[in-house]
Amino acid sequence: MIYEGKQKIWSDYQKEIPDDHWYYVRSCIRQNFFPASERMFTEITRGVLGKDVYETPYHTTCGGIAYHCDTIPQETVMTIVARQFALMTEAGYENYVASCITSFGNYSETLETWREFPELETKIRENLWKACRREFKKPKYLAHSSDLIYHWREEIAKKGRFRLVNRETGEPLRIVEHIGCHYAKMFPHKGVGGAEYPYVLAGMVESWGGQVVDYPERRHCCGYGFRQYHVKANRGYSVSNTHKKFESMEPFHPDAIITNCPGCPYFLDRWQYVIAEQTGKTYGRDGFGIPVFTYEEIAGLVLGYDPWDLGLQLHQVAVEPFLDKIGIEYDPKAKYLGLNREDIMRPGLPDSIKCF
Amino acid sequence: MADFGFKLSKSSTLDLDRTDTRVYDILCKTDPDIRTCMACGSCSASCTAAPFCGMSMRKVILALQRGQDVRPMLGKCMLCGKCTMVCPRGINTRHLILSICKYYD
Amino acid sequence: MKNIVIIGGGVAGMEAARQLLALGYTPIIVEKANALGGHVASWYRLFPDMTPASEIISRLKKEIAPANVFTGTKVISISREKGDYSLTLDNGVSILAGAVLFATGFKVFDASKKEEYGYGVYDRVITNRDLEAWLSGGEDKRISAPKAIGFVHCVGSRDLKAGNSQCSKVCCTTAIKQAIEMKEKFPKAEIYCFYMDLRLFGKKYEDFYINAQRDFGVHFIRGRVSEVGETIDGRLQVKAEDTLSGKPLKVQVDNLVLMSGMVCNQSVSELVRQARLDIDDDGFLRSRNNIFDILESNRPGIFYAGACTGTKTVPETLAEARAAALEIHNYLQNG
Amino acid sequence: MIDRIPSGFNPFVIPFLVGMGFVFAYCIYALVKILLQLSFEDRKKFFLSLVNPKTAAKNIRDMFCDCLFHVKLWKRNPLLGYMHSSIAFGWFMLIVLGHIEVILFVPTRINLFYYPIFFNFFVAEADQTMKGSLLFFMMDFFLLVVLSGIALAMVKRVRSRLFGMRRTARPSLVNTIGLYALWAIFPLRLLAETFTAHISGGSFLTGPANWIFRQFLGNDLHYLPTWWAYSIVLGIFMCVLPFSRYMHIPAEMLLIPMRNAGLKIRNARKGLTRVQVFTCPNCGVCIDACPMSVSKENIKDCTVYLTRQIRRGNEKRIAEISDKCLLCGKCEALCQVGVQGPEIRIQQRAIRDYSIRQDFSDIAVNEVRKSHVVYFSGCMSQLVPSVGRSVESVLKKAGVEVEWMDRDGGLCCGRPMLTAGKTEEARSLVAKNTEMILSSGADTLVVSCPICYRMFVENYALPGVRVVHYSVYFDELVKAGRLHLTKSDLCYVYHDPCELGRGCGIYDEPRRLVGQSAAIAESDRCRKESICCGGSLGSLSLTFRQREKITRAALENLYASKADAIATACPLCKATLSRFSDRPVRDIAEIIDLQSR
Repeated sequence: MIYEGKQKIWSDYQKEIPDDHWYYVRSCIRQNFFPASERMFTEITRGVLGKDVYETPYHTTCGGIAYHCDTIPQETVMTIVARQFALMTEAGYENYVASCITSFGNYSETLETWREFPELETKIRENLWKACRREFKKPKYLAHSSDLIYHWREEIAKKGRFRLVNRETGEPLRIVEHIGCHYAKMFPHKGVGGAEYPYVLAGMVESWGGQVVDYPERRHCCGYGFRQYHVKANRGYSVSNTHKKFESMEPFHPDAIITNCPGCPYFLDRWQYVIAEQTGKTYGRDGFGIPVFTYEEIAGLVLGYDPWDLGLQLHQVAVEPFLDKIGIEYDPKAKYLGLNREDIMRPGLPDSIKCF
Repeated sequence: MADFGFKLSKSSTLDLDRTDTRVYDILCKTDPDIRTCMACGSCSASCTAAPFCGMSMRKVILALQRGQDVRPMLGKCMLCGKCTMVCPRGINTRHLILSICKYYD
Repeated sequence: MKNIVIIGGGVAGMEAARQLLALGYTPIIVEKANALGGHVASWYRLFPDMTPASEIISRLKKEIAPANVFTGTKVISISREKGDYSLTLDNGVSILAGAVLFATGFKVFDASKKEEYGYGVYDRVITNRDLEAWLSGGEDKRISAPKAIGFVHCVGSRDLKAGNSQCSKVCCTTAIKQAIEMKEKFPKAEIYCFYMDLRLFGKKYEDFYINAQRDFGVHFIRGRVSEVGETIDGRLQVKAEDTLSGKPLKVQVDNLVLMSGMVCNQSVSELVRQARLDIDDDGFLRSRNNIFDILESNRPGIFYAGACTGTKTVPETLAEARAAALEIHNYLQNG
Repeated sequence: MIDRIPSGFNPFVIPFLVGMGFVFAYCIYALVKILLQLSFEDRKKFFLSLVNPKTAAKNIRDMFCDCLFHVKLWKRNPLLGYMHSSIAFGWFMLIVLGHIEVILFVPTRINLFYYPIFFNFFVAEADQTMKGSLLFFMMDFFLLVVLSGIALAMVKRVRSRLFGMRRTARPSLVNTIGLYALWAIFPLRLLAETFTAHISGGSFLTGPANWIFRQFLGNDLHYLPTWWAYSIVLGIFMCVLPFSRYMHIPAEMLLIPMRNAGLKIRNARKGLTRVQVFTCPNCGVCIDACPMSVSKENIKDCTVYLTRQIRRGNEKRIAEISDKCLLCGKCEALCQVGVQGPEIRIQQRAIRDYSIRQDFSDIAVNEVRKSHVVYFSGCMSQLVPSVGRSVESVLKKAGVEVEWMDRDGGLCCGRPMLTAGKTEEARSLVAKNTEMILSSGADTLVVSCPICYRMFVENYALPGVRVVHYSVYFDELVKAGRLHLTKSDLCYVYHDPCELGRGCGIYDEPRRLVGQSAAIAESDRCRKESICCGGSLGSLSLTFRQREKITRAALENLYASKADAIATACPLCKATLSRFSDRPVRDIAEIIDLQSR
């Protein structure tokens, strides 16, 4: 690997990210999968970094899942997107940040489509007006929330209590970065670092002391693929793709995986259990899996938040070995206590993969 | 094992590092012209047995290079020799078929 | 006698100079590099007879000794002055020329633009040009006893996304040549050529191909490489579709050679603008007619030879250079 | 005549006796073994044929004509014929005359079977009689005949072309020993009989020679060593005989009745195959006959080397030789003793083990429309579509209603399978085609491809269906006045397809058809001796380049006729010849179609 070669490519794919005043839209599914992540985003940006990040309860889905499942046409999606933009315009913001990669891709696709076909934009404006009497301005800057964390990564590192370093050996932890497909594969110049060697998560890992693992199947989809998962008959295909990634990263012995997409961490995490059940194989050391985190969770850990407050008890793959490596203190007994310190019940533990 | 109602499917990717090419390697020695196949498909197009079993000498050669099963295709070959007649590279495909039938296991 | 300026001291420029000398002119060659020879000088051997490139270059150099040669020199301006052209060189010399020959050649496609192939990112991804340098006896730490080598045809050629839709003509045969050369050096190595079409149009090229297949056992896989990844031991995992079996395919190689194509030489675009020459859709200089007046530009007195008008093989370039010399001669005679 | 040695014995006969005993023992053993190897039916057939007066008479005639007089060789080249028959018949007569001498002069010694051989040693001439002189004259005469044959054989070793042979087989070590022993027998016999001529009597050869020798060596000739030498070379010859090509002498005597009994080759190594292997005299006629011998590299793949390698048990070479052969049948057609090279090779191919086998039993067959006449064009015709179209057109002109059963492709006839040694698979195809043909209710099956035609004739049982090659059928149509031919200005030379000519004996009808529609010329080697086009499916392993040389040789032979165009009656021949031909190659069907109304 020639690091300078990558740096050269990264320098070609930079995007402008304003430092403040963002209109934030959430993901449909992240709050169910890893509920603390979006909470951490607002916590870090507003609380820790003191930024103006605005959100409104009136925003809806961007329509991306339905769009990628072929259940609604693009025109409908674009009208939904137009409404989101109208909410931003009404709130007086110009910088739009989405929590979801598919939403980010969806917004990018919509804006690019309008750029290529202005008559479509006119039509969508009409649609929106007819549907809900709203008008919008296109966002001046469009970002994914990981772009913002990337943008403030050094500040987070400065304020952080921990680094992604093995406490015992002092060696940087080996982190696989997994980028959601819709982040930059469609429009490489919309993502930090481009599509081939994205830098958005790699930059975070590097700033926080870890080492990025580059393995042959790094570009491959996590396996979610919308239709592939949503239709039960296709789930074998979904898990097979995930399996392919793990087989490819296995020789590198990564300590963790960091992701920036709603679906990826979920499937990379949960499918490890399914793969263990079906093949008897686990990819971490001593029968554990490889823990999978969202970038907000990693940022939270670096900043010293309590793992259970970050919602890490909702992970299938045990996160404790990773916490131990860094030296993050946690109370094992508190893992399944709610915010009110009451027991939230314990999941059944599988035999195929080691969990706590 | 838990039943999820779906299973890991076998990868359809041809992994050339894990391909069993033993038969092909033998053929490269017994019928070295096999290497000169350029996959033009004349053999398949003229094949008398093709309508009965999907026989295609082009596919057979490729399948041997990729370590895939060739048995079903060869099961209806009539050795009529038309493939050899038409091969632009002069490969003795008929002998090749007999060699494959001999060395395949 | 009027001056003739040849811009470019590659094989086209040199061969044209040789012919002009034979016709009784003393042409002036302006070459921006410090030595004559152009791209061919950096090549080891030429297909299909494995002729050493150095033989061609040294022979041409010897025979054009009487010509005026400026190396390490660029033409910085060109303008029409009555029937002639006034050229200024960056060393301060200015020349009034009766005829100007553009033998400005091509540029090798920058393989790092195909990010997915990882040139400049993965240690052992090299280009055809790197391999020629190594074959010529150069050092290259990236090549050491490879067990498997991949060749990717059409890198930056026939690729709209790379901005070049033209075929570079020479890469297929070059890949076969280099595959044979590597097989000669490493007989046990498996060699995979990934191609879209094999374009072996020239005399003996097809024999060359059969030779590579039968005698050297080079594997030809019809499918364009989609992506390359680096394995933990620094080898390269290459993915492509095996289009003949309709299945995805992967293989690990120790070296991946990218057959970088020929693209137009944009470093002369300023000169082209000043001379008001037409540019073709592919960025190469536009001939007045692609069949009959291939060596003539849209401006009187300005002629073309070699790869400045499109991708060409060495013998094609030499033939054009000879013809261009004659065209210039006729032009000046009838002038 | 008096018995010179009272005991009737001298130790010098021992080498001869040993050799003789060995040969007899070996032949008896081999005979019993071979007879046991035959199937019960074949054995029964063989023994019955021996007592059938007609075959018995044929056996005797063949033995005289083939073994002693070498009639076929005489036809091929008189010098070669004389050489072989002089040795064989001369030697035979020496033995017969020797026995007559013993019966006439010393009848009590007839039980000592070395007496006729060494008669002149054991018997002294008491008085001269007319009868004795005549016998002595005949003995010397036949000795001279044999010696002349031996002399020719020696010349042939260095100048085989004088005998019409371009190439001969390279002798193996044991053959060389046998050869030199054979060459030595008769000069030594002459010497021995010369040395005893003043005692035992002699004639025009031995008498004067005896006189000359005595001028040098005096009266007391030390004749015993010459008789020892004579006996020893006889002994050596007979001891090496079972292991050398000279085994053909006894083996041919078994092969002739077996052939006349109608036995077929059924095993790769045993029974009739073994007899034929023993019968091969290594004469090498098959080398010149073989179309492959245009390339030096293929010479060692001719039948003579196949029999040799089978005797040696060299499996690798047996396989190579068997696979290369085009099965054109020319070696068999020209073989002096009737070794069936192609059949033996097919049997070698049939003993291979294949891990993938073909089975056609589950193929759904096409319905063939009911018709009196059904036409089968064969696979190859798909690559040479003009043949099928012309056949159909000619039949239409003659008013024959025909159903073309494989117009849109059909099954292979099975012959390529059969000749590749895959007998079972071939049978499976035969069954399918039989089903289709019989379902049509046809009474005539017209076939245009000679390969298919031979298969239908030899391997199909189609009750009530006449299988006919289109050339024969067209010839009949012309004769019946249903087809009218006009002559073109072209001159054709007809190339005999192997399978049609040598394979099925059809030589005249195609020529008649061509002759009626154009001028016809003959090539040097035609009919039985025609050269394979090189495209034959018989060969499994010949490469395209090797085949090209054969095709070019076949074309050269045809060009020599100076004809404008080449006619043939096989789609494969047409495709193969036209690949390299400098003049048009047409199938007879095309010619007839052009020249008929």
